[in-house]
Amino acid sequence: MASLICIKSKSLSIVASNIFAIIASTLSLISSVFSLINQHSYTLDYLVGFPFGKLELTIDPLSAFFVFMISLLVIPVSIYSIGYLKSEYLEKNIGLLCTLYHLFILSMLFVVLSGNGFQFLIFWELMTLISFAFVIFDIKSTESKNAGFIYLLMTHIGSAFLLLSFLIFGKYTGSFSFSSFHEASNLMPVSLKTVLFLCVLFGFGTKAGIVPLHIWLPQAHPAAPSHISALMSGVMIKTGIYGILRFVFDFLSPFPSWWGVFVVFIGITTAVLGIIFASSEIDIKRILAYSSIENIGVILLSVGASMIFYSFDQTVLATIALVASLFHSLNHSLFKGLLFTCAGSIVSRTHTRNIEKLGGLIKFMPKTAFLFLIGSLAICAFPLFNGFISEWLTFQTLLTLYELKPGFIKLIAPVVASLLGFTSAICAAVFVKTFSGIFLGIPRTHQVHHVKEVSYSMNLGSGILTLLCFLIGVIPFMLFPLLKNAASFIVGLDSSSNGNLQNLLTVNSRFILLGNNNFASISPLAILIVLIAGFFFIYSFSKIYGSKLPVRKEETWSCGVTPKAEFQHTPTGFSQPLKVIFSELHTPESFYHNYIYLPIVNGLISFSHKIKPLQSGVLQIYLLYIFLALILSLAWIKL
Amino acid sequence: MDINKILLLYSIPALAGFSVLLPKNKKIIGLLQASWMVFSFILALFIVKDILSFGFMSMFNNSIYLDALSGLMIFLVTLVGTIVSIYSISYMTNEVEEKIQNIWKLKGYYLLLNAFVFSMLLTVTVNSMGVLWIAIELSTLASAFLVGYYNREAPVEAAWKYIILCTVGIAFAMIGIILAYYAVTHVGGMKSLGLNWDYLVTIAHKLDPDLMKVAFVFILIGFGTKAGLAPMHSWLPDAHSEAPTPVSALLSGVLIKCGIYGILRFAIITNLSVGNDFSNKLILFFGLLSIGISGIFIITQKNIKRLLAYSSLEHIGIIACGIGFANPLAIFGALFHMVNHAMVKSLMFFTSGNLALKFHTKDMEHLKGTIQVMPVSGTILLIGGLALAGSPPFSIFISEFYILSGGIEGNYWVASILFLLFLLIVFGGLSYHFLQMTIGPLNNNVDSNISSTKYKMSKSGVVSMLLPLVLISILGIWMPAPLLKLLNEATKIVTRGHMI
Amino acid sequence: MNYNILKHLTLLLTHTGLLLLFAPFIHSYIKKIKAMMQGRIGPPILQGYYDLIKYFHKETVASNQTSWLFSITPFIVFSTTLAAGLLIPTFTSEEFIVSLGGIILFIYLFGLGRFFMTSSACEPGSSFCSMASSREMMFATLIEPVMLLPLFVFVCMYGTNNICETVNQLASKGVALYTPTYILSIIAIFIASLAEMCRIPFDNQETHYELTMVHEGMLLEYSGKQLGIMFFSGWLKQLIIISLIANLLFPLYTMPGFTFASLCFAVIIYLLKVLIVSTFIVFIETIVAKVRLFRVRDILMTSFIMSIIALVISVYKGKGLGV
Amino acid sequence: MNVTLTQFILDHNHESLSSYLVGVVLLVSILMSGCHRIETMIRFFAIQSLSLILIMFIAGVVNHNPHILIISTIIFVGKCILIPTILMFVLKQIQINREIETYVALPVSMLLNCTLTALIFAIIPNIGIEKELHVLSSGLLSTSISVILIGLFIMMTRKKALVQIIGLYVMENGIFALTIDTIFEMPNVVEMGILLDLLIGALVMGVWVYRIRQSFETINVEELTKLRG
Repeated sequence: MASLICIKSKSLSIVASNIFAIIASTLSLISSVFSLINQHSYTLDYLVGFPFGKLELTIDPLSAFFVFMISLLVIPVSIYSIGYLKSEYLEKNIGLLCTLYHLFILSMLFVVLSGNGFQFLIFWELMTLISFAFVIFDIKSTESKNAGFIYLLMTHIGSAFLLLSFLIFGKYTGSFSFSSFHEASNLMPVSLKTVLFLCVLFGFGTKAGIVPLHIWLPQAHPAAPSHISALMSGVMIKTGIYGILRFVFDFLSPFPSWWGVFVVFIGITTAVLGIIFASSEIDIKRILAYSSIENIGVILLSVGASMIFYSFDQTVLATIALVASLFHSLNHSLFKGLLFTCAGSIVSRTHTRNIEKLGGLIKFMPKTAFLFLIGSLAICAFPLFNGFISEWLTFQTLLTLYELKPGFIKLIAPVVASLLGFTSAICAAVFVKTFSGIFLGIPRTHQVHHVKEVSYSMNLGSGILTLLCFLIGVIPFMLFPLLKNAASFIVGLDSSSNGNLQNLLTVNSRFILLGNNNFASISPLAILIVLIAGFFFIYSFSKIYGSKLPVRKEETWSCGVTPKAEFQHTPTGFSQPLKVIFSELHTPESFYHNYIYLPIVNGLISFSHKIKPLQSGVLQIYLLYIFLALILSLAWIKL
Repeated sequence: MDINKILLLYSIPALAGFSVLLPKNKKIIGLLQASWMVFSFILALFIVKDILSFGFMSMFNNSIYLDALSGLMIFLVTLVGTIVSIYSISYMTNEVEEKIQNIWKLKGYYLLLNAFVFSMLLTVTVNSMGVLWIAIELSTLASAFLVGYYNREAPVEAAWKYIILCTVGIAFAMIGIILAYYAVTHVGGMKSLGLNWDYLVTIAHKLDPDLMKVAFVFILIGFGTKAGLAPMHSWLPDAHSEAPTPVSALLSGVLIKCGIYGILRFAIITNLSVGNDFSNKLILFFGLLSIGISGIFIITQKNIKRLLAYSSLEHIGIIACGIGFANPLAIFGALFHMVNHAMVKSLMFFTSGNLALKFHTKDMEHLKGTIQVMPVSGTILLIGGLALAGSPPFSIFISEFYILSGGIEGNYWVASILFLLFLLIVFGGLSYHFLQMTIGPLNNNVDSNISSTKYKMSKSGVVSMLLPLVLISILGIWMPAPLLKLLNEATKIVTRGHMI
Repeated sequence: MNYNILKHLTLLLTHTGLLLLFAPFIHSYIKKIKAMMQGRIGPPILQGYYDLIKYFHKETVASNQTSWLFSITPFIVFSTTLAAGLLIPTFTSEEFIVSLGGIILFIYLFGLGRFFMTSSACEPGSSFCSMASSREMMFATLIEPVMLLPLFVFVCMYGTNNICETVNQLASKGVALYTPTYILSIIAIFIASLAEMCRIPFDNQETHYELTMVHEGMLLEYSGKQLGIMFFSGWLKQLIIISLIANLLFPLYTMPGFTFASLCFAVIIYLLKVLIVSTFIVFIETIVAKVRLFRVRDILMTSFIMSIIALVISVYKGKGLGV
Repeated sequence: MNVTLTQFILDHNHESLSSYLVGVVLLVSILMSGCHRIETMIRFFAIQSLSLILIMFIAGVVNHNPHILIISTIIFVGKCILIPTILMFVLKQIQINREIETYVALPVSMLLNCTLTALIFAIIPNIGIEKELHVLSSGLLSTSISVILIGLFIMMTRKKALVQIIGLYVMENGIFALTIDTIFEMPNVVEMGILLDLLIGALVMGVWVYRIRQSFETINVEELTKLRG
């Protein structure tokens, strides 16, 4: 699907390879849209010389949706990277970077298209390895080394879980084909399914970055080049979501309702903790990485809600919840792509990721500032932008959980929903901090004074994403057929209840309506009109009735002293109150290192040191080992 | 015609051994050796082809017996031999240039190398278990000189331990063989054929199970010492780390697999005699122990070659687990793993050898950020390290996958999960060390060392490193039909011992 | 159809007009009552209007560090507040624009305005402004869940997301609506609203000491028209929240017939409700002191817990746990 | 000659003759474990081998095995002449003849080995292996196991590299005894191969002892503990 050609000549190769990427992803975009609309599933087989090694590519609405998502992000990111690579990596190994870039996209596409567990695993690991290569691309820095190691190890642990679950599936079905996995669920006892579910959840959750398996994410994303971070954060971690959806709904159904509750619980934990971690960060890319963790939590919330509905046979509601999660995945990929590309622009101009060293960039990079502002608004889920629509849907699905019978679910539904509100409030705080730290105020260091706006293609790439964020926020109905097809496919909604779905979820150009009893409704276009009307009303009012004098520019008042950059609140200071009030929740990242991972690692190391004397170097003792092994084995016979 | 081929195969090491004595130029010696080995490899391919078309062949009054299993091993021995010979050209030339050794020592090296290869070829082709024993012992004696090649303190120590431990181990194996032979004579088997593998297989069901159990334990411990299964592995890190790099590759790549081969041959007979469970569980236990111990030792390892040696221990453990899981899938995986491990481990030893030549140290504390100094070797070290640790898309992952799936298929839940856990630990350790070595800032202390060395990798060095790399990458995604057939046939031979 | 549009348009215009007209009034009213309770005379009852006129005629001075963002912020804050105002019932609980959105949109519109306000406050590079905006964001993170949960309890209980619809359902219940759940939720909403309106005990709008100012602190660098709009938006927000509480608390006569008399009557009822709630707010302001900044969390947490209790009661109603 | 010899053996109660020889083997091994002169150990080794070969020879004669003369002659040349010669040569080269320090004091080790042997002699007939194994003589079986263990014991308690080799060969002799006892003889090729291996082994190990002496200036394996971990 994506062509892989890299030309050796540097700047030409950037343009050429990215144009290839654009063309290829446009093609895959179109094909995925077609397959989503037609709801076709078809499989392509290629025989390879292994017993399980049939190359099966299956495209069904779910994978088509993810292909759609990947391609949609790849196009602007490729445009962006034309300029980005030229400005940043010209003296480095461009050819390698471009090849890896293509391979990365290809592996992501193949992951979601795989119709075979074995092959899925291979591409899954390939995707990890290639992104790992990006993480360590800056081979001289210690930071990227550590990030790379943690990334590699964590994802490998995740893959081990996956491997185990695939093998258990393989045992029950006698094949690694997904189509046979699909039929396996009836054969398995519930307890085994639960084990599988947990394996899958932890396996994919590591990739998706659920707390506490997220530790690789805030390290790996900053270390990679920015256009790659955009892809990693935007779509790569979503393949984890894809895996969870694919397994839970396709292979493990039916399942008990507590699975869903568990996922909701994990989702809200991830969302809250992820964003609280972000609040104290001052590295722009780490902030974005943590915010990705939060958004994964939000996505998992509606996935969990959908699972709960599904286990109560509320297929229609399950579909709606899934629509919410898929929609939020898509939206997150767009605005996170936007934010990462903007961050890349900033870093490429100022050569620092520390927002405490920036400030006042809005005067030097107005376009980037505008794009970043829109991205921030979208990620905080403010109305008019895409994040709002999907988060709104997530809210609604959580609230509809109240319709179910068990009191426990009734109880958690509003609480979880309000906690979701809490995360988005903190998110707003975080992005106010980030945006104002980078772009507003007086420049904090000299390096900011001479920066210039980034190249045209970089802004074009981010601009497309901005436009998409806005358009989806205002006219989301365009996307709903795609979302609905993908979601209803995976939930197994038959066409007879499709009408039911229409009743429950009405989406048209004017509004989105949920529930038959006017449960909730929203009208993005109307909001836009109202806001514009309000804006112009007050604007014209102040123009007509207000003073006609021009705005006078004076120095900022600072008790009579010339204002200096040091007078301002630093981003750290900005988030200090948050840090104080959430000091209980604010388990810093090191908490996981100190209490979960380090004990294991240190235990292993100290065990290793303790066991070292066994290899004492004394020949006689070695002979004793052999002898003991012999005696014990002989004793084994008698057992 | 077959006889000619196998005779030729035997005689190549001999011929090579003599021919390397003649020339004076060190390069020509190396090239000569390499071309002989390439020739033997081609010959081995023909032999394998014959084996595949005939099923099995026995000749010389039944003293040589070739089936798919031995075909696989011949393939492996000659392949690794070839790669090692190619690598030796650049490595040894460099050593001579750095006055670490002289031309006569070089000739001695090649002579011993050939003796070593010969003994291994003998090991995998003979029919009689007794001769197999002799051949394995011969390989110990031949390789001991190679291990202690540098004649300094550490290599001598390593060689001494190697020779003593392996000989003691092998002595135990002798007891096992005696017991087996006794079992044969006891049931009135033909004395002259009593140790022939093909004969043993036919009468295995008649043999006294208790006796065979005892015999198998002795064989397992004996050949297990040679194979380097924990806790009999103690010689392995010493020998691997002190031997010249090409020899380490040969030791790790094929020698320890010859031990496994011995165990495997005997396990087939034992299984036919006493049933499936006994031998497999024992092998599985030792396999898991090996992986676990290697993981623990890898974590805090400081010497790169010892690290690789422990990784060999791990892989031997993996192979043993594959055999122990006793499932066609797992055994296929184990046999495939032999090939993969031989490739990757040679690759890794070569790379580490290059680093050692450049940095004059094997201490990983000083080997940091090597990718900046040696881009090719560093990159290969990283990729190879990942492959070694079992990352897809390299073939090691595939074989481990097969082994694990075999384990799960056979309901070895605890063992499979332990297997996975240990592999994770090993993965963590290996990836940590390899990342430390390749990525990141350079260690300041070594700067002066680097500038003083004029080591530059020659073409043959690159070829010898690229060859295994390409092979494992290709095998990771596509397996050629003959190899598949060979592995399948070999699997059938091994599973023949599994009771129905 | 035409009639319907006409009716809605009328209602909409009345509604908007009421909000815009009465916002300064309520502000001055609260000030006046408060002064009276403290034994002062206080400013005139129309002081809000005078202030607005004054600001609009003053020259605008802006910091030289500011950019376009600073100047458009007042307009955006105003328009988001106004849009939020369209979501709540005032004298009528009929929906003005069909399905504009529910409580989530309501809260998020405030959030949007707040985002711009806090960002712009950071723009001039003044330490007071940015400190205020940092504190404002801290409040916001606490207010949002605390505000949302009781509202969600209503959503769950009455099966609708729309505030007007909720009020209608409340109205249909009569006196029976004052259940423990309801009361607890209303209290929770009230506490959160105090914070949202920047009132004591959370924030003191009348303070003149920069270090303690939160909402006012963000406006330090604004002047002239811009300051006027900002103040106006703040008062508007205050009125909107008071209206919300008033209508939730007394869902009386919220569906007037479409005649002039009944509309007038409804407006008067509405004003009464608003005045009662404002007086009550003044009362609270007078008797409690402003709390320390970091104690805010505890008060709001209490409110959150209260709504959780409300929820538990409503969920386990039939199981012997309350009414 | 063959006939007369056979007659002689048959006349003189071959079983008791073998028993004497078995006793010699055992005694020699125990003595070896308590011996501190390396030269003496080598001689003892030769005597032990000779006794074993004699046992084999007698058994062969009794069972009318025609090959036995040739085989035992070859083994005799190998084990009683060549291997001791090689070891003696090495000994002369390294010029170290005594072993003073051991991990276990020599008299104690003799005592221990006596106990060990006694234990094995007590256990082996009782666990019923004899009944199943049709061995030449039960004493020889116990002896062989004892000798193997004593060999291992020597290897584990001594510090001199050369003594370890001797220990190894004692073990080898134990295995040889086991062979005689159970299967009597291996196929010829194997038998010769093993002997060849032993010879080469003696040579190779001799070379290594010499090299250890060169590199470390001692043949104490205590020094050889640098490689660890």
